[in-house]
Amino acid sequence: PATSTQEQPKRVVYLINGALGDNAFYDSGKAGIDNIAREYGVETRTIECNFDAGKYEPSLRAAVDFADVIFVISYGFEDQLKEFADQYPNKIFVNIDTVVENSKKTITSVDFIEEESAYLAGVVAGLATLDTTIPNINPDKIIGVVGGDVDPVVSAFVFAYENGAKSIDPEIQVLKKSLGGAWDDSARGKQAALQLYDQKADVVFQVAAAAGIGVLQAARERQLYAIGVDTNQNDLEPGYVIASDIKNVGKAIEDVYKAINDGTYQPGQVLKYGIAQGGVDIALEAQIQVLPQSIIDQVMALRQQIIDGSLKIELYNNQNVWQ
Amino acid sequence: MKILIGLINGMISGATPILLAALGGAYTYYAGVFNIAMEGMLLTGAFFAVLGSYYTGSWLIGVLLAILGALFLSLIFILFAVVLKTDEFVTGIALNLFAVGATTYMLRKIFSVKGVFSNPAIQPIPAIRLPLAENIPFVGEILSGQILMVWVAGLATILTYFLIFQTRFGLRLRAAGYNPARLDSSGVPSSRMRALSLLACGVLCGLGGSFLSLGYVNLFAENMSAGRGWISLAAIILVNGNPLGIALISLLFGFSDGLGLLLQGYRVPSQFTAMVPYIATLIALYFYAARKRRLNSA
Amino acid sequence: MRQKILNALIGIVVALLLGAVLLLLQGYDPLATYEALFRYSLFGYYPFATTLRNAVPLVLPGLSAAIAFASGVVNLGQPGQLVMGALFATVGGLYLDLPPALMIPVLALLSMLGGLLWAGVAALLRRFFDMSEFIVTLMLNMIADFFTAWAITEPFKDPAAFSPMTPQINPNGWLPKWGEFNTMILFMFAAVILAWFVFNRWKAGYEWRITGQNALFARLGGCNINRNFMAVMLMTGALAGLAGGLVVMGGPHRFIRGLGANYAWDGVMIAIVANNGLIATFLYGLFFSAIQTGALGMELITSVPNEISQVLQAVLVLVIVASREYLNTFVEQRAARRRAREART
Amino acid sequence: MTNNPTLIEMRHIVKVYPPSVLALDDVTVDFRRGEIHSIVGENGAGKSTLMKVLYGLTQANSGEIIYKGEPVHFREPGEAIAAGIGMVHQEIVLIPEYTVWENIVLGVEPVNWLGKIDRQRARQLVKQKIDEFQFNLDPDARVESISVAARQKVEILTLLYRNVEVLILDEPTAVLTPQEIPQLFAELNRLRDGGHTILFISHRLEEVLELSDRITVMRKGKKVDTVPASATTRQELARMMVGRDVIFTTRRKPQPPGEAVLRVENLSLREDHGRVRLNNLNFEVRAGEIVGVAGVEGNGQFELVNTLMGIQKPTSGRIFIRNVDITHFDILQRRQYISFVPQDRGKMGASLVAPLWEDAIMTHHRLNPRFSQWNGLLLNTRFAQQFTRDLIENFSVVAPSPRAPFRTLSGGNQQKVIVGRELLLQSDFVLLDQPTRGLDVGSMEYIHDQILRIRAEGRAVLMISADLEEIFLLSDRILVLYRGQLVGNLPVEQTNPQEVGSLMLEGQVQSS
Ligand SMILES: Nc1ncnc2c1ncn2[C@@H]1O[C@H](COP(=O)(O)OP(=O)(O)OP(=O)(O)O)[C@@H](O)[C@H]1O
Ligand SMILES: Nc1ncnc2c1ncn2[C@@H]1O[C@H](COP(=O)(O)OP(=O)(O)OP(=O)(O)O)[C@@H](O)[C@H]1O
Ligand SMILES: [Mg+2]
Ligand SMILES: [Mg+2]
Repeated sequence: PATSTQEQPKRVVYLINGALGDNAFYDSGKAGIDNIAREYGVETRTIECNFDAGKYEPSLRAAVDFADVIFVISYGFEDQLKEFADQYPNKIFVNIDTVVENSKKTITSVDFIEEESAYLAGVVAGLATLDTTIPNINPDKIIGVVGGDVDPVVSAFVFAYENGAKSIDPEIQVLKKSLGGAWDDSARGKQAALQLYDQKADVVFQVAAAAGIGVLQAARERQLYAIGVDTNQNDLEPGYVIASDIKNVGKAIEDVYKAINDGTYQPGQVLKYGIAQGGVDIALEAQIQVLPQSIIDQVMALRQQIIDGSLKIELYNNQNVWQ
Repeated sequence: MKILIGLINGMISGATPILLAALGGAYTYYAGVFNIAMEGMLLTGAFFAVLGSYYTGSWLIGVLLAILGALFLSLIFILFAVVLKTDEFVTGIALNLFAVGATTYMLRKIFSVKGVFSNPAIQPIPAIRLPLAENIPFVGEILSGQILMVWVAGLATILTYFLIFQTRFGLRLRAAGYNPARLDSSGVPSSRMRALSLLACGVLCGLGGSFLSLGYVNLFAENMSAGRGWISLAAIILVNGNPLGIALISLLFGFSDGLGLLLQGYRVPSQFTAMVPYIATLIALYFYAARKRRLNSA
Repeated sequence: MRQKILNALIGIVVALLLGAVLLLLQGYDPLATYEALFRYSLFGYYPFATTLRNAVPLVLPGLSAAIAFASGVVNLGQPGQLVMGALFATVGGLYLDLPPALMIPVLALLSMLGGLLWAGVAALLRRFFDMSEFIVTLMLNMIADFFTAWAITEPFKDPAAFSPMTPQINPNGWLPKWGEFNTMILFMFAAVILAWFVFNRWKAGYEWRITGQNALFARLGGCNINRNFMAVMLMTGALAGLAGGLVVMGGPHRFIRGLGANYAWDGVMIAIVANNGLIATFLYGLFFSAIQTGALGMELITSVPNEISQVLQAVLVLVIVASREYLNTFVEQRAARRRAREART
Repeated sequence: MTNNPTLIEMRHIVKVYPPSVLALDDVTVDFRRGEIHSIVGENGAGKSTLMKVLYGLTQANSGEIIYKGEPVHFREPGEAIAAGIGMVHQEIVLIPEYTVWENIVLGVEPVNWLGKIDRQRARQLVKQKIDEFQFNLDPDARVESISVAARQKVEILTLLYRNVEVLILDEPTAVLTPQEIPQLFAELNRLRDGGHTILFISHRLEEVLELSDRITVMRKGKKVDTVPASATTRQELARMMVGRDVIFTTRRKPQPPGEAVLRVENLSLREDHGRVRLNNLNFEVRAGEIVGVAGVEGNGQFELVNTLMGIQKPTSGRIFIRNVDITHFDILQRRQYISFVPQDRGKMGASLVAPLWEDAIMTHHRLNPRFSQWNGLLLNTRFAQQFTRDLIENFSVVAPSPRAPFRTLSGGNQQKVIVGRELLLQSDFVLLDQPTRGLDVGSMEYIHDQILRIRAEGRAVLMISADLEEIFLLSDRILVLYRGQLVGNLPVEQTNPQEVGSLMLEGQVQSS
């Protein structure tokens, strides 16, 4: 079923399992959708399911009724998505961040290689904790990470982060805290980070959405360092956020939509978005630059190696990274 | 050492919002109002604190606005539960629901964001440094550098104790809970005391909310009260409203919360460590019930 | 009786009017909003079927709360009981393999067992240690939440999934659909009828009601208070647990994060709005399900954000209950004034 | 005194309780300065309502009140108190957790500039009032620990502390012992002589005649008449109250008692910290015999009932009914042998919000198989309704239908339902705890007849009553409880109220 010969789509739905406002993943996707609306003049809607499983099916149904192109972040309703995609082969389903394959193979999946950027985040943290010339960095080779939950996506971040740090010095110890699903409790995020700093970590990577803002604030309070996630958070606490691991969902959405618009879209693909494709990245520039140029150069060199393929990053494969 | 100090400081900051909300609930508890709206009041307070602080650049105005915001919920509570005599439980549930919806809506409407609003222009409540105490090892590190609102909470505990047990206001307040008919026939309308208790609860929850969003962290997040209002309710019921007991339970809760996080480093799955505060509450309840049984049989 | 229905209707209308004012103030068109709300919840085959289906996890915990409260048992543990029921049904569905005619009832029973056991914990703590079931059930809700979260991330996780969830249960345990109607609504109807029957016709139900109204009287009258407390606790736990099982068997067929959402707690609220009446709980459950289901359409068509529907629900709850009580006194006072006038002449 | 100037006039007062109870039907009455004015009437006659209207606790639908020559309208008790009118309620409303002085000063507390209560001064002020009126009260005692009579005094003091001129007392004697009543009356007389006006509500006609200057009689919401106490008699008052003649003498016919039905052996109840509530009780109640239990409240009656009913476990001793040892039976098992009329209708005897039939079938639903269907799983509602209709008819209950909510019945009718329910249980032993407390003459008479009827049927009756007159009217034998001990077991023919009164108060007969 070739959709490329069809007329131009008029309506687009962005369907997410959670809710906007994470300052990160979902919001980045929303920005892409807004850009599509502006650039191509299509009508767009966002449907939020607020993690309520009962809403998944009706939302999907409403989206199919309403739109020609549906971008979904499908954690939790992969099964229904397959069903609907089979039922409506003329609609375009683009699934973001996971890989879903229906029997008619019409769903396009966008898969982010978050290991690449998280690896670099680990490199940044590893280099920083060894560099005692940076203010307040202690000689202990300890860094930390705070995750919102212990799900596979967070685990993938943690996995690559640890690999990145250990690639600098295998003696570096990575302390981990998970908030047990309290993604919105920034006070808890802060407390977890404070504990890590008290345990002598000097850099903490947050993978915890709204709760993670608390991690950044903990860094300021202890005059130590944090790494942001998903969007560029370096200037949220200037001088204390030394890097951000960026996931550019919006870019992926815009790319796919552009292909649809140009008629080059192929259904049923799995599009890999690593650093080379502009899907994920590490951001180091900041108002107040803490990292010495040497570290920045070193990270940028590794980044280039990943882009040109000379450095392969190990992908997460369901290992238990939480000890 | 550092970990221990961190744990104690974590305990104090974890306890503060719960303590403030629970003290507020203590007033309504003694006045015989079944008030479960602390959760909503905390959340509303947290929102308005950020609103005020962000626009005026003054944390004080933020705190005042937080109190006004929480008081607004108190007024609705009074209108329905005291004036119109609507079931108090229903009123509380509806207000909690209302608070979540309304703050989320205003967040989007006023700050054009969803989820979290965090901005350097939000002025935090200052921390109080005690130059003298600072030099004492260990104790100094705990005493000095606490956020102002922590001291306010401590003060509020003592003040609440004094108000409830020593003053005319307290005598009447407790009378409203023990036997409203008596209070009515002695010429003081018990409904007035119930309304006053709700106002007191609004003020304290406003303070607690401002600690959440301007104290411990410096941002507003949807639903950032995260169940603390419910915990405060449990604290109140556990100690029959006694302000000192409430302080103790709040600290216990703050401690076990931090302990739960700490335990993660020791191979316990995070979901189980997250249960620690709730299990601690159950254990506290066990001892409380056992003591009550002993007292009853004695 | 007619008065009761009238009061409920007046309350709903007043609340909707108030909601309309709120919408107007925020610059939305109330008519279009309500139109969208009800078009996406009631008027149409699929919307109506969805409203019915979404009512299941509201009505069952609602019944549970209504029966408990009316019996003087403060079981607020429906959220925890619901997810434990869901977990039991899921685990059963993962490991059992029976023909559908057996599998479905077995899973339903398992889910009831899950809720029953979780409520049983609270009941035992109350019975033997005198720990108030009010706090215990609230705490057990939190604990159940974390426990099920652990269960779906560790022992029962689907290794192929990207977020914490179990694999799908055996298809023999899937609730069949009739067109758009999910057969889980049959379980709901049956539960309403059965619960009503037990509560209003059984001897035990009679004792529960009287105990809820005056426990000392019931005790002196020879009712076994402790046994009744246990029975109510277990039965209401089973009802809430069943809701969880049905959600799994009729919905995603697996336990995924966010499965319980806020349903059970909303159910408790509905029971109180319904003044613990069983039939009223059922009707209000449908009503609130319609509001929640329709909110989606509201968002899609008029782009009124869904937090407005939360505010609207809060207004509905408050106004329905307040106006019910206000109208009752109003009607009585009017009758009293009429009587007084007669007496004077 | 009967010629004093008018202080209060209530004119054409109409009060309807929603939806349709016509509690006051065009009542006009006047009260004079410095008199003791009693108001008598059957239950539900509207006495309390009339006083509540005056006191501002409830609002009349029409009519006016003239106080000291001015029309007044009190919207709440505070206003009435400010104007000098105070009321002690029928149900004592004190705060048991508070001390005597805290209860008294509540609402007018002396405070310092911080709002802190000035305990010293408050206690002293209360002490002064206590001494001034010679009340003999400890201001620091907690109310939950003092006797009923003392609580009554606290109520009165509360009003005196506020310097009221008019004292309204709603049935203050209902809970007092014979010895306490004269003391109260002396206090009231002293107050009257000091210039206070006292409005006094009671059912007990001889008291009223003794105490009052004038008496107003009410019936069914209407005022019948106001008469000077000196110009009327008990018989006449009773006739005005119920609208017919009432007989005050016993109709108990002599009847030889049968074999023992209830046997209590060495029954003791000791609390954990050693306080003895019941001390080695031994007695029996025989078939066809009414045994009255006299005693000042709080001397073990409550615990006796609790141990007989199985609410509390005795520390030692045994209880037999017809030689069956029921000491370790649970409540339901005991209910096969015991009919029980509790003292507090609303708390122990019925559910007020339930429909009448649900209250009427309690206990029967477990004991009588005809209430069961489906192997005892289902309640046979049709039979339950029939049963209730029969009960309504046989016990002259006035009720609109078996489905009417119990609370809509008047107090007397509620009590008839409970008595009827219990007597229909057909058990050999009947335990009555204050069976006519707070009932009017008519209902009391009816219930007394029922009690005598079951005696005639040969059932054994144990009756606890705070009303000595009732005990002497009905009992064959009188037990006196004093500090948990049985200090008297006297055939009624061989004793008199004075002797029983001394036993109640002192535990022994005064030698003087
Ligand atoms: N949301 C609603 N919409 C319309 N009518 C309602 C609604 N809720 C309640 N009612 C009406 O109120 C009536 C009273 O409900 P209730 O549950 O108290 O009756 P019931 O179930 O017969 O009583 P019981 O459960 O005590 O036997 C219902 O029968 C119904 O007609
Ligand atoms: N709050 C109330 N609501 C409804 N009806 C009431 C209320 N209080 C009293 N009544 C009714 O009003 C009538 C008069 O009651 P009232 O209490 O004045 O009688 P009373 O003469 O004081 O009787 P008693 O001797 O039992 O105290 C009774 O029928 C009673 O049932
Ligand atoms: Mg009902
Ligand atoms: Mg009266």
